[in-house]
Amino acid sequence: MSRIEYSKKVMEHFTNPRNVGTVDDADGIGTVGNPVCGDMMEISLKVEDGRIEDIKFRTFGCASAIATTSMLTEIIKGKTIEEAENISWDDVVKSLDGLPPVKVHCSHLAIDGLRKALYEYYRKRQIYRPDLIPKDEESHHESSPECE
Amino acid sequence: MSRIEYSKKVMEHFTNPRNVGTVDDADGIGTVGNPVCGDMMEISLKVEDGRIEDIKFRTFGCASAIATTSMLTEIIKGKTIEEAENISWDDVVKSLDGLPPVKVHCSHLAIDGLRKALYEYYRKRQIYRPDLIPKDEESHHESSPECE
Amino acid sequence: MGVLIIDTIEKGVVHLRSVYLDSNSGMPMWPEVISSMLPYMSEHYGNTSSIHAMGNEPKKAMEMARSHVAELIGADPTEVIFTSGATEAVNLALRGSTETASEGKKGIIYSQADHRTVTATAEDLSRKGVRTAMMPLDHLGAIKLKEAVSIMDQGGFHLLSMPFASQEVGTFQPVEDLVKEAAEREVLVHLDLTRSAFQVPIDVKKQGIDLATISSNDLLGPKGVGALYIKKGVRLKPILTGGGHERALRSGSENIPGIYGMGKAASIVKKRMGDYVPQMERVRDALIDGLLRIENTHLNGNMKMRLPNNANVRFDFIEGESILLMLDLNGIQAASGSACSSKTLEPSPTLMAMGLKHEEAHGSIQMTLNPNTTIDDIQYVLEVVPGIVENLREMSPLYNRIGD
Amino acid sequence: MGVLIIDTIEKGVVHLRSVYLDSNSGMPMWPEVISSMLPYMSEHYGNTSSIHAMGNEPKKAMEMARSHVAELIGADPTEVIFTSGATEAVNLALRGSTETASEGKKGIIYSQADHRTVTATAEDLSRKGVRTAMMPLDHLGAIKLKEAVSIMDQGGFHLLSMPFASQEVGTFQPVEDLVKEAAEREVLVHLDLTRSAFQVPIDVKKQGIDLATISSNDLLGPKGVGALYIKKGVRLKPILTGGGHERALRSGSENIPGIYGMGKAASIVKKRMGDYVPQMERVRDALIDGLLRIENTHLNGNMKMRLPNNANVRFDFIEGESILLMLDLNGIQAASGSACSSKTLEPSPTLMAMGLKHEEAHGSIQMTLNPNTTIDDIQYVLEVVPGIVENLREMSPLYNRIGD
Ligand SMILES: Cc1ncc(COP(=O)(O)O)c(C=O)c1O
Ligand SMILES: Cc1ncc(COP(=O)(O)O)c(C=O)c1O
Repeated sequence: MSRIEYSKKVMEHFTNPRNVGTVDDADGIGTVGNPVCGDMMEISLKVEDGRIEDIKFRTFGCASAIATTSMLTEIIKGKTIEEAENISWDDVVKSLDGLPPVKVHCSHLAIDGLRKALYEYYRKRQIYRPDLIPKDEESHHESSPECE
Repeated sequence: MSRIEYSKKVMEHFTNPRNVGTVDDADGIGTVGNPVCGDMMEISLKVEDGRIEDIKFRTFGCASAIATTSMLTEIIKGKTIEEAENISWDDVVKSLDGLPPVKVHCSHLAIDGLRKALYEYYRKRQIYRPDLIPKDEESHHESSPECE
Repeated sequence: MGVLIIDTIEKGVVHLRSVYLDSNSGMPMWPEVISSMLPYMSEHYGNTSSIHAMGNEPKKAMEMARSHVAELIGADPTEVIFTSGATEAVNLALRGSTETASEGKKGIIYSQADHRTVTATAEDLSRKGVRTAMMPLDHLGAIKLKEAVSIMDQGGFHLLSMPFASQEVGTFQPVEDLVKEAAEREVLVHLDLTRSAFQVPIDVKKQGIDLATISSNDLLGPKGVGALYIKKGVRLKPILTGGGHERALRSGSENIPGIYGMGKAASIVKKRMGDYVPQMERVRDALIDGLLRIENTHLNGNMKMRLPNNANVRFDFIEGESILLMLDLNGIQAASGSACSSKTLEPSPTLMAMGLKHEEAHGSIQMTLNPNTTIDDIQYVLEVVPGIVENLREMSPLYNRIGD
Repeated sequence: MGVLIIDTIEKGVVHLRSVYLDSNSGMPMWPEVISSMLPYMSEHYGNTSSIHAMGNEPKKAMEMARSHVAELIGADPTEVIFTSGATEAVNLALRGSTETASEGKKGIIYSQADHRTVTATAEDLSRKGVRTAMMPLDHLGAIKLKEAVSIMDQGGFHLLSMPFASQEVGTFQPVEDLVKEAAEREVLVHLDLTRSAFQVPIDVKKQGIDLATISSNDLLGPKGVGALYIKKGVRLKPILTGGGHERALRSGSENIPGIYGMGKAASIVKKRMGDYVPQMERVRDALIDGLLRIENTHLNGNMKMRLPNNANVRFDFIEGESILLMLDLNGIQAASGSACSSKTLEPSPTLMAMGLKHEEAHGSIQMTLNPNTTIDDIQYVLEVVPGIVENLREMSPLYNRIGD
């Protein structure tokens, strides 16, 4: 694949990822995926006045997993929580100028990570938002060839 | 096959065959093989004082069929009838410095032709020599893939 | 002639002239094809499956080759897979389609116009219980349409295999009619384009072909490569399993230099066919005309409807191998029957199926040209052949008998 | 490193340096081999079956190649037949022997040390009702002898297939012991010499091997060619039928340039192996030593009993594809798992069979050398890798968690 199958954008984010790390005193941290499946992502964020003031990621995975989370943090940073909730995997893929079909699952995973972080943010505020929990959450933890 | 598989002797007799034709007033003519099988030989000879004074051949067939009959006539010419009767296919093959295995049947056929010619020579003299008739005579005339 | 032969024997392979008329058993390569392959033999030795930089050039080369081959035959690139040659393509078509055919419909229809690759594979499948049937040939070497249809009407066959033209006698087959009849009966058609692809344009899509075999060497490309056209929707099981190359239809690390060379050859053929074929046909016609001027000489196959590079003649009263050898001693390379059968003593199955007598088949010579064959070559052949025929006839007991 | 990568992206494939460490998926050819093939691509385009002069050179070339390949592995030339590559040879060995095995004894024993070619073919045969069984591997990648023997003792198997060494982790297999046990139980042994033939001497006769696969490209010869050693007396059915080439075991006009090139490569390997292997091994040892100096890095496979060109290491906390891509951006070509599995997201079956955890398998990198790899190449790699690993680890949620 390399240069042929990944867009320039993906390569750029892979080689110069933005917002690497974990936000100090995070308001929410979402961890999804599993090293067993070859992909694991952690999204941490800090909210101020209903806006995502800071967001960082850590990813174990392939180039597109890294690029997707990097791009996601860039998109989300500064957005309101409502806006963030409405970002879809498709938005991320488009911002990256596309992903190879076998890698599209990375964008699903990244969105799941974001939503889990938001879920936790709400939970800390005693708001229960089960709709933010990924439906196929469990499957990410299976050590099976069905790792999505 | 060509130059690699045929000996120089075979090639020499093929390109410069000796004793081509039919002896005039032949004392015996033997015809064996069949165009159906891809090999047909005619040996004609003239006997004087118990010696084969003249012998000629005509052959329809591959290079080794032609070379074998040519070599046979050279071997036989001047021999006594008894000597001629004792010449075997092996003698002819040896004189040719060998034949490829798939072509050895040509030497059998040539000997058969000689013996049929001798048979006719004897028959004309009222001597019945069934032992000179090739055992598998009939098979040469089958239009079958078993053409020896 | 005598002097020439003695010369040849004494000096070895020194000929006054060398004329190659056995293109059916091996083609010279386009020089540009050889040079185009070299980078893939030296720098670009990577594997198309690799995800790193060394995989890029091979991958591009392979897809370019696939486009060229597809374009030559009017296919979509996704419908072309590469094999190690025509034999493997034929085996994949016949065996692979048999495996996917439903029970009760596993059966192959073929003919003696087919190359040994097809007939031997059909025979092998027959031994394994697959139904097979042979379509008869007419005396010019074409499949008899009516008889072919009535075989199809018996039912129980999934595939009909035929060459575009008999490689041996050159006769074109009634492809259009047979494809139509087969399609109506839901019988797949495998078309063997070996020996025709470099000299007769084809459009597999328009013609409704399901499977087609192409040989690289036949396009004046490298040996050891071929391709199978598989119409979208036609399902095959692979015969070579492993790493899952070629959409799992043909595993094995790809022969990139060979494949690239085949693609390059296909593009050259496509571009130049219009020039060299009429030229080659004129040269071939001169050959046939000249040979038929020798008495008791006949053309095998159809005078008009034949491959432009093919001449197959028979000389009464004399035998093929000795003619071939005499030709060879004079620097002319030809063939008797198919290249493979020249090792055996059997008469050619194609000629026999056309109704020739054994001795007629035994006296037949196949001369096949290529774009490099010149009219000078043919003039030399026509100088040499009459003497050879005469000499051999003088030796032949059949000739004299007739002559008497 | 950052600067270097930006450079690479902007300028395309321009690297400060290029180091090829993926010899398992494609070998550079010996330059002499390329030039030796050219006459068979230009002048000598004849067919070995032809009875005329143009058949002579190809015939000689082919038999010379056969002798060279035979000599390399200690076989008799009559025991070697040429194929289109290792995949075809493996398929012929497995499928061809299954067909001739007596009913009730059609069964194949293999392992995850085998290449996908073997495992996929065994799986395909299994779907067709042939008995199959897998021998387990120990944690270093070697077949477990006792378990293998008890599988054989169940009976009903005609063939045991194993690589001389795992191509992926390089671990030598207990060939001698397994051959002895198999022979006692009348089980044939197929040895896959792909990836070992150019670097480890073998004598198939002395070792009592029944069938052995050799790849031409693996000998630094041309792609698209391979060979199968078939011990005298071992009977196989062909998978490619047709003109009856290679004693009817492998039909198809022979790829003479390729075959000649393979022979030439075999003769070069035979002659020079003693020189380049110790050298290659020293370079490889420097690579392993250097990489293991990075913390939380481990060698997969056996430290001593491994192919001289193989280094397979795993870096905790990070994932293979991103390592490969970073290496590639720095001009270093390596592989994760086998070449074929780099297209999928599955962890390597060999590593899993050795008992590695998924995440360990995902973080493993295979680096395979060839005789051209220099110590300078390795020094460059060792300059680059620590930075890549560190960067990726900094991004990894696993690393931090452990580091905390
Ligand atoms: C051990 C082994 N056997 C067989 C093969 C198949 O070889 P090829 O793809 O060249 O046919 C490979 C390929 O990598 C291999 O490593
Ligand atoms: C019509 C036809 N099909 C198939 C083949 C087999 O081709 P190959 O031997 O190159 O595999 C030949 C070979 O002469 C042929 O003439």
